[in-house]
Amino acid sequence: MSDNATGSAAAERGLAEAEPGGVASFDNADRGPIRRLQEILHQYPTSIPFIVLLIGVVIFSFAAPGKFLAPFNFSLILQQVTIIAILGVAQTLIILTAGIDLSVGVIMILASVVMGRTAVVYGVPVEIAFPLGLLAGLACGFVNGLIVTKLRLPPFIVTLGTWSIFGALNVWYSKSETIRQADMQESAPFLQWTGTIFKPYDFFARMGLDLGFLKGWVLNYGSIVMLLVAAVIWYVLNKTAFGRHVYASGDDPDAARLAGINTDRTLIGVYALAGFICAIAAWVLIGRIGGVSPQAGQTANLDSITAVVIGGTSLFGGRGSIVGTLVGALIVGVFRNGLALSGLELLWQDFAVGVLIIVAVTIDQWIRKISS
Amino acid sequence: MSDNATGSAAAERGLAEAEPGGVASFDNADRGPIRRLQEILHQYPTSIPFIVLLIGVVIFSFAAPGKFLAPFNFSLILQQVTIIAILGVAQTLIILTAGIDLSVGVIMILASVVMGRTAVVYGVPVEIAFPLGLLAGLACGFVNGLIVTKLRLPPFIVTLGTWSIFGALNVWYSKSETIRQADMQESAPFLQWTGTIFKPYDFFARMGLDLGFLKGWVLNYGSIVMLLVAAVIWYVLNKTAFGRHVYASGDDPDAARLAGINTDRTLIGVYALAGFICAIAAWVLIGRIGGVSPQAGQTANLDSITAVVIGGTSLFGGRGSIVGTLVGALIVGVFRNGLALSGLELLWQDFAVGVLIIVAVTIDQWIRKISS
Amino acid sequence: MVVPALQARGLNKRYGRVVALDNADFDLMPNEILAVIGDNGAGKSTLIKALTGAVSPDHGEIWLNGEPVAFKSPIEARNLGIETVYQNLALSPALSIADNMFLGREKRREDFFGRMFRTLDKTYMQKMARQKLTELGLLTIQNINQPVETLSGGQRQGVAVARAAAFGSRVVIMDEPTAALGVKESRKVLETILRLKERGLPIVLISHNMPHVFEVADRIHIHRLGKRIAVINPKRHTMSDAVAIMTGAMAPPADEAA
Amino acid sequence: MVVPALQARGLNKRYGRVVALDNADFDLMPNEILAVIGDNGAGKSTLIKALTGAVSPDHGEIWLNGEPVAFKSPIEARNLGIETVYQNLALSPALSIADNMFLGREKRREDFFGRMFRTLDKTYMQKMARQKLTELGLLTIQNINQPVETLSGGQRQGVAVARAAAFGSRVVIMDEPTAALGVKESRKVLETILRLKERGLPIVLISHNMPHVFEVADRIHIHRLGKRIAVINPKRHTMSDAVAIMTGAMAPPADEAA
Amino acid sequence: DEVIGLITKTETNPFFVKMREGAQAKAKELGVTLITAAGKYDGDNDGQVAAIENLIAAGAKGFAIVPSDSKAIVPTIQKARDAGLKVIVLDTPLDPMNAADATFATDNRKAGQLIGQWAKGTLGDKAKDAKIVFLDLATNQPTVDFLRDQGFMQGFGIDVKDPNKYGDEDDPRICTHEISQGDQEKGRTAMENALQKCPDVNVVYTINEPAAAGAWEALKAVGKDDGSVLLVSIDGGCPGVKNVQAGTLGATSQQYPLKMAAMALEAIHAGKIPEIDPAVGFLDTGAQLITAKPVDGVPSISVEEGLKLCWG
Ligand SMILES: Nc1ncnc2c1ncn2[C@@H]1O[C@H](COP(=O)(O)OP(=O)(O)OP(=O)(O)O)[C@@H](O)[C@H]1O
Ligand SMILES: Nc1ncnc2c1ncn2[C@@H]1O[C@H](COP(=O)(O)OP(=O)(O)OP(=O)(O)O)[C@@H](O)[C@H]1O
Ligand SMILES: [Mg+2]
Ligand SMILES: [Mg+2]
Repeated sequence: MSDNATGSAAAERGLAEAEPGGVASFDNADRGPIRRLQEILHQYPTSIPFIVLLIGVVIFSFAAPGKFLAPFNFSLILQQVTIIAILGVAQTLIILTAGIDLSVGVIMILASVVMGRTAVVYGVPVEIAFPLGLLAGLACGFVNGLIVTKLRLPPFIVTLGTWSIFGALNVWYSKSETIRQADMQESAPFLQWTGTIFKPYDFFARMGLDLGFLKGWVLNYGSIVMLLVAAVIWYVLNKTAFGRHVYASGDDPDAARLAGINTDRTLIGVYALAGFICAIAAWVLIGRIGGVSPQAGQTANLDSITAVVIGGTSLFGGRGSIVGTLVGALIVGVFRNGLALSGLELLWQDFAVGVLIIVAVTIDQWIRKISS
Repeated sequence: MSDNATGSAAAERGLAEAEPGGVASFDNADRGPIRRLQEILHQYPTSIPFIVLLIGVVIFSFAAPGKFLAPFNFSLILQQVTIIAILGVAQTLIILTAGIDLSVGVIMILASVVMGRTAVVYGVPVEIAFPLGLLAGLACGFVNGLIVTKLRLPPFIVTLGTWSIFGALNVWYSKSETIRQADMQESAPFLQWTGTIFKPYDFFARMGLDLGFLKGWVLNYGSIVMLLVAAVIWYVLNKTAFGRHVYASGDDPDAARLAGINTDRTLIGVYALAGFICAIAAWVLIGRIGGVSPQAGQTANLDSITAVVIGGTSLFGGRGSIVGTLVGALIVGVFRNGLALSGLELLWQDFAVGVLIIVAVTIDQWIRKISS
Repeated sequence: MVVPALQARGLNKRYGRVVALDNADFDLMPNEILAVIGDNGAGKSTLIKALTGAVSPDHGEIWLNGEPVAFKSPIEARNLGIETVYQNLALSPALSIADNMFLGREKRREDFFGRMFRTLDKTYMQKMARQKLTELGLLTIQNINQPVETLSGGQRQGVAVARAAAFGSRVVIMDEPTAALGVKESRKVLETILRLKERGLPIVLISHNMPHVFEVADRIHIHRLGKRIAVINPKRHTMSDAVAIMTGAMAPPADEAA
Repeated sequence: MVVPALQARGLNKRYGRVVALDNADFDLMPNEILAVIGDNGAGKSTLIKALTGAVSPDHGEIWLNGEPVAFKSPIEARNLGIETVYQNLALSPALSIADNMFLGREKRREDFFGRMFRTLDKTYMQKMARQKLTELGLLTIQNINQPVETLSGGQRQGVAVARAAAFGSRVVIMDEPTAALGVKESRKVLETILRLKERGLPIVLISHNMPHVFEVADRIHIHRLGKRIAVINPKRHTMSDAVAIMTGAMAPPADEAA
Repeated sequence: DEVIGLITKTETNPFFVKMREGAQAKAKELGVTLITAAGKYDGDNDGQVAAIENLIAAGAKGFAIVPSDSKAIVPTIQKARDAGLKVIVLDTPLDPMNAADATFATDNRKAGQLIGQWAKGTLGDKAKDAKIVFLDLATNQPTVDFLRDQGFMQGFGIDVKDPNKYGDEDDPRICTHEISQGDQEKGRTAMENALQKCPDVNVVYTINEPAAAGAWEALKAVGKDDGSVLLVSIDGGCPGVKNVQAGTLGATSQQYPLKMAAMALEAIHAGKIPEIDPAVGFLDTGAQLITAKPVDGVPSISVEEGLKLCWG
């Protein structure tokens, strides 16, 4: 998964080599390992955030020895970032179009309430309640997109407004009532499926493969859903015309319009798709807590934007990648978890999170610079 | 106060009239009132948000008859928006440079804690404690600016990080302890000065002027501080070289750099100035709540950004105005107050705020369109 | 009488009190190369933007092959086969050359993936993009996946011209296509324009380069202060005449609409 | 021997694997007009960006009047009197023409307000801006407070050229200053260049317009594939020679550095 | 190296800061490592879920938690207990309560009732045509929010209809509910708006003492600081108690976060969960009314006592 808009460009540059009688070309045999690493990084800039992540992991394996560096703990981190990562994928789509969506969190909650309440409280079969929840998310996103394009308003204002609106609808529909795990298990266990845990080691062992390095890992289906969502959106962004239009619409909307792209249609598509992804996040959220908590998700907006920005996507649109967002979410997850395990006082944990975020992005930028 | 970057441009266009033998010029006598209004709006685009504000006022004078449309209630609204408006001024500076400052709220709190705690708890004379608080704000802003420019990181990430950091420092220094109004009145009444109320009618009456329309208005010195801050920053932005550099740095940073502007110095200046303004907001906050509450202002970031964006400043930098931000803050204040007085259920108040924000900006855009 | 390929009458466009188009007329005959010349700020770009839906004129009428049209966006014009090189090029800086060339008309793979999952045929698009650029003599571009923002000024212009030349099916409009191009590359563009004409297309060429204009144009539309003040035949007038009319130093010839 | 006004040796600049500058040399003599010509993508713009600190070369040395310099930003070059018209113009779209002209060297009022509150002297700046533009024949611009983004392509270029011409005190560099300009306006720019030379300044002119180049240049620097391959004297060579050398069709003359 | 956790609702609320300080002191005394965590806002269930998971990973012996969503957190607590951790719930009981090993709580509803009864008693006959303003926490009514609010109503003798939700009452004495977010500045704004609607207000219920302090500023600004309005609140932090002393606050219900946390830590450390009276279901760490003007039939303590017990 490399980032096409900025990444693949580096793939095979070569004025030097291709021009007959052109300027000196590089001798491949002559390059040292650092130079080689540099070229690899330059060629695959998406790998850079992984390096930052790695550095984070190494630091915490010293800061919280024993506890942090365990498959079980890594599994936890993965489970903890799943929701923000999925919302981050939705947010990435929006931010690529130079927009911002302050309503992702509340769309997720609203969708989870629709799924859960319709199924558990109103007794509608889950086969209907679940698609209804997905539809709710899609509809919310669609409304956002419609207002952004048809009224030509800044996405910040639009989603700030719909944040209030969807939030009110959420309070109204949910009556602020939590749906308990036990009740849900009874009427709609399917909604909890994403929380089901499985052990990859056992899974492969059953297939006759003894993959020792998988021992201790405990995943849930939510993580798989997250990977699937990310893969699909990665595909859409990089391999379809719609994806190209998303990048172009965010890069320079006027140019895109002049070049013949229906930017309005693209934007509506993006917002609706983002809403739908939020509804999938709702499903994962239900799985994670077993029930529905209508008060959750209030910081999800900022968290998802954070994951996107740490993942290297520009808030000005047109540049960025899904993989970056996943890694961005993981980086924050690793920091939070590592600090929690370190036993630092809560106050200084906050302090450290702030410092680490800045340091992480600094290292990222620095590697980018020396590799170009 | 017109917005120079986009506003003054319309001042005296006239290819038509000035070119000798040029294309037909307009007959001034021939223009209808609508056409005239259009031209005025086009010439002074800053007046457009005022119209939106007016529309809001008219709506609520029907929605909450009697209570809303009273000088005293308007005075309340003014007092209620003061803090957000001042933070909005700081935020405007930052957003004009295509940045964003998530730390304005926490800088304000930190500065208020420094002022209050140093004076009341540690017994430092207010003549020192107050400048110390201002300095704290300035320093926080300076740190933001330094990281943004020297490490070349996105402002979103930087201020997200420093938000955590300053927040931790706040908890640490304040020990989460409130300073009571009574205690402050005893040791540092100066810090409460901004909360002092005065009646403009009485004020002018003492000077021998009987300004009847001022009857019923109750202002506090905080509002005056707000107006002063806004006027100074308006002046800086529109009448000094620094102001031009702020617009240029946000408009197209590369072009600004090539044109010979030291964008780094400009940015550091902007962040430091914004920090300082946050500290002034801290002073007004102390006046408003009488003491220091280290948990106040948690939604101040989003509120200040909202005021800026509703005021017509672009999140992409380079376009916008201080006056817009003041009006933006007022618009939100009018909505919140008007809805509260309307007696609508809380839940539907939230809903209505969302709708109104979108409608307000839609009307703004629409007037802009027909007036151009 | 021949129906003009693209025709406009009384186009007006005001920006505040600047009048960019002042009752401008326009006629493009089938299969002709029409040059549009005029001073800086005369309103040439605004004229073609109004013709292609990139700007909506305050009033005025437009006909495409005799049919009245009112484009609300450039997409509509493009869907009818009008291809334009705008003066600001309309390229997406972060996208690659190939992506830009096929923006808005990407080609899907013809296999199962293309039909089922709408997978793009990147290989094809890259090949075509390279070929089109080579035809324009832009040999220094080697990597078709390079983002457009890393190209030199002339290379960028080459991409925009190649795009219009490749896809124009009814009318091709070029706003100063050779401004940033080198000598050799400019020649190739002129050749391309002549080749498009051979294919039967009418072409509008806006240019400040009089030798180029006189070399390829069948007729020359002279724009001044927001309106067409003359249409001259390059064979019957010299370059100095054209410049003199354009700058107002010489009265426009009475009527010469052929 | 005369000390060159601006000199560079062995400038290198790589972008990934694209070599934009390949050991390029450069010499600008005092009070000469040096034209730089070369194909699209030859590296001309990169060369002058490297000379003015807009891009930092990977290696290479630069001397200004014999003194070694290493500009870390365009500001440093500008502070030493090197004024440049970049190919992308470097204008702030939302700022007015007057603001753009004086960007980074705004004039304060001379009265009390100016000294105390650093108030800008807008009247003065507007007057000067208007005057400079009029000198370039850009009469169609009437409102000096119009944002630059509302100007036509040529008008914008005029603003950038006027700025450089007004403030250059040691070296003036212009990267394709007439590309978007009309016939009349181009003439004015050439006249401006000659006037700057009369004032004793050396000028670098990058252009694809051979007639312009041969009209004003004292020497012609031919750039090809990232390096200087020849310096010719326009009086001793024809335009076709220059184009032939530039495109590689003719071998560069042995040595002719005058 | 024994690890014990403490998870609070939010990080910066003084109530929880003091709770953490109390726990920290106790941990030092017991020689155990305390890991503290908090949600990001009141109602942040997910943050607390992650905190519990991290404690499991850290191999904690057990933890005390102030749950943000008393129903939704239950499965995660079950997971922790399955992993062998001892879980003591503080302040707000779980639903069902027995999902934890033990519950040390102040009954928030009870705390509300106390100030409600006090207000009613103080007003005497005037109580039946009182005008009451409620400054609540948030539109979505987190648990403490409705517990305290409805408790006050019950104490005051108002028919609460649904006891788990405010806003559905039809008692004419209720003038308005406003949102203060427990914030001093927003408390003032909320009170200002409320005053516009209810100029003749004479009772103000506030969710916590910062909101009360803000409300008092608004009252003062219109000259209603003359004792014509009864201002009541909950928490019992030192600034709040001092405000009772100064007469700006009529009464407050004091709770004991330090005590709760310290007891919980001790119990987990010792591995001895105290026996709890099954009739009550939780160990009440108590809520006491603090007022300078006691009312017959409403148990209260003096301001001096309150100041000794207050928490920061
Ligand atoms: N968006 C706009 N707002 C205000 N004025 C505008 C706008 N667009 C164009 N103009 C004005 O309209 C006039 C015509 O501009 P146009 O771009 O059509 O000129 P042009 O003939 O293409 O010039 P050039 O040869 O320099 O490209 C100019 O004076 C310009 O300032
Ligand atoms: N930022 C960049 N990243 C990658 N490649 C670049 C970058 N800037 C320039 N190049 C490449 O360097 C080469 C030289 O570009 P340059 O702009 O100097 O050419 P030029 O001679 O000015 O051309 P023109 O006449 O078209 O303006 C081009 O092949 C271009 O693609
Ligand atoms: Mg033009
Ligand atoms: Mg160039």
